Amino acid sequence: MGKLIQNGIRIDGRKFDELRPVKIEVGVLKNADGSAYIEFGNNKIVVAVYGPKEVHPKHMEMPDKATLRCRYHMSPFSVEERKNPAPSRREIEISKVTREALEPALILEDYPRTAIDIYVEVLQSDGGSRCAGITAAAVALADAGIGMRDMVCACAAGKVDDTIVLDISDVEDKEGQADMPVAYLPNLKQISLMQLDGKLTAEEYEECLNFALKGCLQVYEIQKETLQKRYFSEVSKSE
Amino acid sequence: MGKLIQNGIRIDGRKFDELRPVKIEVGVLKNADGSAYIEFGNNKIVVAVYGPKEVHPKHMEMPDKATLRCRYHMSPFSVEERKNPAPSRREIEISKVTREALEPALILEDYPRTAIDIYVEVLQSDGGSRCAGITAAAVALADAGIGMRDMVCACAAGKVDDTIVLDISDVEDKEGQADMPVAYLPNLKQISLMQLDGKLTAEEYEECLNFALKGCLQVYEIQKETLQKRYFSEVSKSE
Amino acid sequence: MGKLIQNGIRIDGRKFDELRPVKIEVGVLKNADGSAYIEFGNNKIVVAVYGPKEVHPKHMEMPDKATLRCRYHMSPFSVEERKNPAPSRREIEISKVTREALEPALILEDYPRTAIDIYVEVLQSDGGSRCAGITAAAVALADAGIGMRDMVCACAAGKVDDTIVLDISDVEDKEGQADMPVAYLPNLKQISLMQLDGKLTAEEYEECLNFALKGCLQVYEIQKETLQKRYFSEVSKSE
Amino acid sequence: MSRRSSIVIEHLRQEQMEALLKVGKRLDGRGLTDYRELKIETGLIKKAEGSALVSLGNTQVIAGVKIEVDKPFPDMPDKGLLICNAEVLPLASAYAEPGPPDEAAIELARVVDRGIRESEMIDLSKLVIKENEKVYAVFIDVSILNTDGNLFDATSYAVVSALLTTKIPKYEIINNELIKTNEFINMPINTIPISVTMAKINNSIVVDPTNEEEMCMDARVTMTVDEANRVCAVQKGERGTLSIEQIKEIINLAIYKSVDIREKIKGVVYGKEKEQ
Amino acid sequence: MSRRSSIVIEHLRQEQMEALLKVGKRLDGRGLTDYRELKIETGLIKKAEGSALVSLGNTQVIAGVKIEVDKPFPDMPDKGLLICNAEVLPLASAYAEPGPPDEAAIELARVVDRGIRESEMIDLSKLVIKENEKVYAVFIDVSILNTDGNLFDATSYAVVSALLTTKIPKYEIINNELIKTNEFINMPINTIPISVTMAKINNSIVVDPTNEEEMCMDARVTMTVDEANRVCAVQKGERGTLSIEQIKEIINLAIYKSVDIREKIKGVVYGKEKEQ
Amino acid sequence: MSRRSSIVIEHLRQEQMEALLKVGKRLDGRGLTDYRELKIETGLIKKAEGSALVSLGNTQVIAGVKIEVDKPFPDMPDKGLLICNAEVLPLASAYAEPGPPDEAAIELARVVDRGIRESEMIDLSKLVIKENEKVYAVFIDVSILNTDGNLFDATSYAVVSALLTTKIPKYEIINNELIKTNEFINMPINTIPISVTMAKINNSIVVDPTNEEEMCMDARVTMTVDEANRVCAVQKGERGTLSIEQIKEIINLAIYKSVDIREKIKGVVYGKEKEQ
Repeated sequence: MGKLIQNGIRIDGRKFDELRPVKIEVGVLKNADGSAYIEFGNNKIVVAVYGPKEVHPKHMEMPDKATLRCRYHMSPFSVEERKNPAPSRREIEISKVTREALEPALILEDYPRTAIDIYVEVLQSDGGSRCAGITAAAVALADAGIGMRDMVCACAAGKVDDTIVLDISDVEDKEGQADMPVAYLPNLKQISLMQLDGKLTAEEYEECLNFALKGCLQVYEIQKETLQKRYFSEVSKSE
Repeated sequence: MGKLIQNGIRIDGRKFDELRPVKIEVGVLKNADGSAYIEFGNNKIVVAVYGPKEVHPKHMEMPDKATLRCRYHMSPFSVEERKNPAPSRREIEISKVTREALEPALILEDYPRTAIDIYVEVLQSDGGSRCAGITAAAVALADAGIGMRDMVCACAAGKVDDTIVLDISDVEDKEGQADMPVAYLPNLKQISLMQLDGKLTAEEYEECLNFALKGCLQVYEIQKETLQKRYFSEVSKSE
Repeated sequence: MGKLIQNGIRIDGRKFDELRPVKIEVGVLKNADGSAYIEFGNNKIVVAVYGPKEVHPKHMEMPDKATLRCRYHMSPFSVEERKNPAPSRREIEISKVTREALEPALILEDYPRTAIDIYVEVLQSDGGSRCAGITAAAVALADAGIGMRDMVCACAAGKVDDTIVLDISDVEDKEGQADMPVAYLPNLKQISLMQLDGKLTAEEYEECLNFALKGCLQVYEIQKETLQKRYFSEVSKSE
Repeated sequence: MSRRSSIVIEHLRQEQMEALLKVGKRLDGRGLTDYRELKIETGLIKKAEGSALVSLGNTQVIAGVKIEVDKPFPDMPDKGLLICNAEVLPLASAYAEPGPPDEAAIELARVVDRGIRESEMIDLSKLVIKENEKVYAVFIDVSILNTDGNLFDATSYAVVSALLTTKIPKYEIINNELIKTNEFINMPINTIPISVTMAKINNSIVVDPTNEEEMCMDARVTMTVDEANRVCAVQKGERGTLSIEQIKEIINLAIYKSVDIREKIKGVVYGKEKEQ
Repeated sequence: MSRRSSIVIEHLRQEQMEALLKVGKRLDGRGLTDYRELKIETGLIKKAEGSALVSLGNTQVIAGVKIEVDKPFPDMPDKGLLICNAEVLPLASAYAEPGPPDEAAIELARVVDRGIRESEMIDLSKLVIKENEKVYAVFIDVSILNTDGNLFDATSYAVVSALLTTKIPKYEIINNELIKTNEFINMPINTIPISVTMAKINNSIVVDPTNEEEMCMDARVTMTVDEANRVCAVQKGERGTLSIEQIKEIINLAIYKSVDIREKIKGVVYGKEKEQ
Repeated sequence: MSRRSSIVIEHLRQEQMEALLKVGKRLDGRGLTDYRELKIETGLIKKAEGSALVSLGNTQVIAGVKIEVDKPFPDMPDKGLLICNAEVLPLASAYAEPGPPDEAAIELARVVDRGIRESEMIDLSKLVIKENEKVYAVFIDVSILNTDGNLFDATSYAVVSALLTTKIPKYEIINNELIKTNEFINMPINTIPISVTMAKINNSIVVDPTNEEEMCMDARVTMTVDEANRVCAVQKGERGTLSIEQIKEIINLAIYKSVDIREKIKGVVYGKEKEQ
């Protein structure tokens, strides 16, 4: 196995605390109430938000707030081996943690008896697709005009060749020692997603978490820039 | 590969513009509101019509006309290789075009808030089973007393050994160059089904369509005879 | 093939008319309205009863009595070869006959517009699991306080090495000549389950049925003891 | 043609049925132990290796047999495979729905399968091409075309008739390769099992119940009887119960009725074969 | 941003549409036989062996091609495999639902597949690694991202563009073992089939209908035309009908429009390839 | 016995719970970091190669291990297979429904699986019969029998206990044929991972939440700790959030609690083994 880190540089040329290139676009889909497209390393993900809207089936309606639903899905061509289009157990779990990562930021009480649907479609998958999806979904929710308490930004950190590094890529995930995806509400300073695959001591855990939160804040800056460009600098062009 | 046409005669002994033997029976199923059985070459198909009846599920109900539903299905033993009884993609597509081929002939506005169900069951399959099914279904709809603007008759034409021929059989479909199933409203002179598999120039296309329409008219004569025999010559025997 | 009977003794040491050891416990599950656990030979089965309760979906509600539902299910590890957890055709059939075996003993008219659900989970399977499941379910129904006309006790008999024997085990089922599961309402003297796999003359059939009914009555004694111990001798300990 | 009736009329019919049963008669004029007319046509489906269309009164079913080559089950390396399915097609009644077989259709298929299997009608040990590797798989599919009661017997007779007339395309293994020859072998038959279905309505036992009768029956018993008059498969269904005396009555009735029906099927199947 | 309109406004739009069509105009300013702007971007998905993102007005679809190695069908031992699927993703419109493809999505995939297959666009006989044993399987999956009418053409152009830019990883069989080499082969192309979809609205024929137009159309015809101007696949859809004269008109229109669109696709695909 | 309570009573309980938590107490009398009584019985299911019935308070689950022989994954030719499933049986609570596992049951199975896999509890490289061809496949199925909160830990302890007591029937390949010997091998164990689940309720952190507590919790964190006190798998669930300080608290709590529970499991499992 080739080492993943040599002379302080990672296999894709990054430093330990360096994010892969991140690019977000807003309002990419005409029909959706809100939408975003993100490139996060080699991840290419499109997110649509529909709602607030009527709830079907009716029994999912809640009298005091909106029902939040989320579907994380990978296109069959998004991965090395063609993926069956039916939702896998992995996709069902990620749909759940994505919804739970976003929900604390949303003022669902403002939309009783309605549904808000988030669709995350992974067109090309790389390491960290759930964090990239959450990041894009938060922007799409803002684009849809859903009331939010805070933004949600997400980024993973991990352990590779006995070193804590930021923003684990595909190779680093498969060959590395630990992967910790984190989602963060940057103003409320609250963590809404945290998972771990791999072994960390208590000290490494804290270090890894700190790395991830620094990554989240960098992602947050990009989210803000994107929305600013869309809603303020381009105000004259909008319809 | 043996040629499909020799000395102006097709492999099953037919002339270019000759239909396979067609036989239709009406009222073959006791429980159905209307039914028909057709033998069209080696196709053996039974069709039942239920309705107008209550709509389940309720949300499919339409306030201004009947909901028309159609299921084309092949019995597992109807083909060379045993077919899984679950509906295939091919069966789902044929169900759709069958419904669309029949709908323009039906006065659905006379039956608001009801459903009319057409079940086409292929007991033995040969080339042209969708046309045979549509032909039998139109007779079953008449037998059920559903109001109709016109009969619907169906027949395919195609290209075999560079020759346009009527009513493509199984072998001619597999080994031939083109297959064009057509359904026709003979009095309104309107085409309600048209598909094509295979290559035709614009001129060949028109010739092929003309062949198919001539076939449709022959089928129409058999439909009329069948209904006439059932409803007029046998009037004394009926209950 | 080794003989299943030698010197009047069966392969597991039993006499012709001898039951395997049977042990029943009541009230083993906290959440259920009634529950029972049975060991019947190597069968280990747990049964829960929920109800009378609201009916979902609503259209299954009956105005004059309770809707009785039953699910017989085997855990994946309950058999030699791991079983897929999705219900098999065999499990669906046994669910049906179990429900039909229990229903005549229940006063369902006392609970109109409600549902009573019986869940039979086979943790370890041996010959005669449907009879063991019915026996435990009847005890769980009593534990749930559902009004009953009679107890239901169940036991199989069969033919092995040309001999009629009681309570067929796994090996005797596979290598034997006939298996006849029977459920019995002991006070009403009515048979509510009867199936047969294997060949019997009319005389053998009657003999086999008589054996099975004797086994049912032995099972009934164990059911009574179990309920008595639970509801009368332990009255001081109950909450 | 449509047949619609109000609940009031249904209740009147039911009272009439019960009154008639008390004097040993039935709504359609049959005696308690009379079958409706049984019609069998075999060989209708040329693409199947065997087929039969059966009418029992207004109940109409069609069975088709397809033969494939498959691996044997690991615990039965010297036996061919038998797979039996039944579907109540949505065209069969106003109450049938499209979709996968429900509880009732699964029970139907399994009870018919049990009759064939437990009677050892087919000698599965003769359906082996190479032990442990290649055997014939007999797929029997039944499509119910019109329901008017007693699907168990109609389906069973269709399956038995289709199997009796099945010709198996012969395969051989030559140089480790599976070759389809031009020859056919007859289905290896040990016995002809006959299904007899009886319904208990208000303590009367009738055979071959119609749909109307099934709506009122308390219990149903299907017994399959082989040529040696042995009962090989039994299924009691529905929520009613039976006394020991009723079961004794039923056994004898099943054995008695099976003889005539077997002769009828043999007549059609072997009579027809001679014609060809 | 959300687009919501009341039924009243929809009816007004419909009346306006019909009035415009009578004078040869359309709501969005196009002539009856004008396509909306077609944008194609290929190679977006590096993990796929071929891919294309296509916009036709506001309709947006992405196609990806994955190559696997599989057994050929027994009756086609010397042909590679082609499998085409389409899914209208729930993000594509407020009316799309998650779940397996419905009737409309199945028709869409099958009609696009038919155009590729019947035109013989791909020379499947060149996709054989070892006859009877190993062939390339070409999986084409299409995800519909935004719907605004004419999914048939948008999907077809995406599939054609993805296939034209697909590089197949070359496999070889050496000593009975399948080896993936580092080489790539181009997809073997015979012709470029072009799908042309026409809608009949109140007896006018328009090409490339928008969603608004599809809501009002009586019938839809999709014709796929190859480079020799032959029609290779046709699908008439919806409950309306066509006269013989209309069909003649449609054939000529399809052939005529296909030429320009083919040039456009070639420009993008081959232009891009030179850049690389 | 039936347990039914009105919403009013539920709200009163909830208020009482929150009041108690503020003073470091819980409804059932436990301290915030106390587990309920843990009972483990192994070897109950003789037909499984390993099994364990676990009660954690009123939560009751049973795990069974079945060993099969299978092909390895192409990218892991030198590793055995591990497949973990969990089903909340409909008998487990009034709210469980029959049917395929829902979102919650899938998360449960995946989180338990992750703890086993990421801790490298089982040395999968020792589960190889012949590299690239035949490996042992370890199927772990968990049936939830009664739910009263903290399914994650109860399921994990059942799985770990079942694996620790599993005996693998030894297979060998002799002359290219797979032979089942009469010998058994122990499951190759590297470490005993312990799952510790903590709930945040109104800013208090409690371990091993009951069903009542789970109804009120804001967030749930499950941490799996190996024998070297390393965290190997984490899952945060539910819609609440955690501060950095709370996470630090949780890590130490998980490591601390894992030690005792591991000893308890070892006692039962190895104690029992010596008895045999």
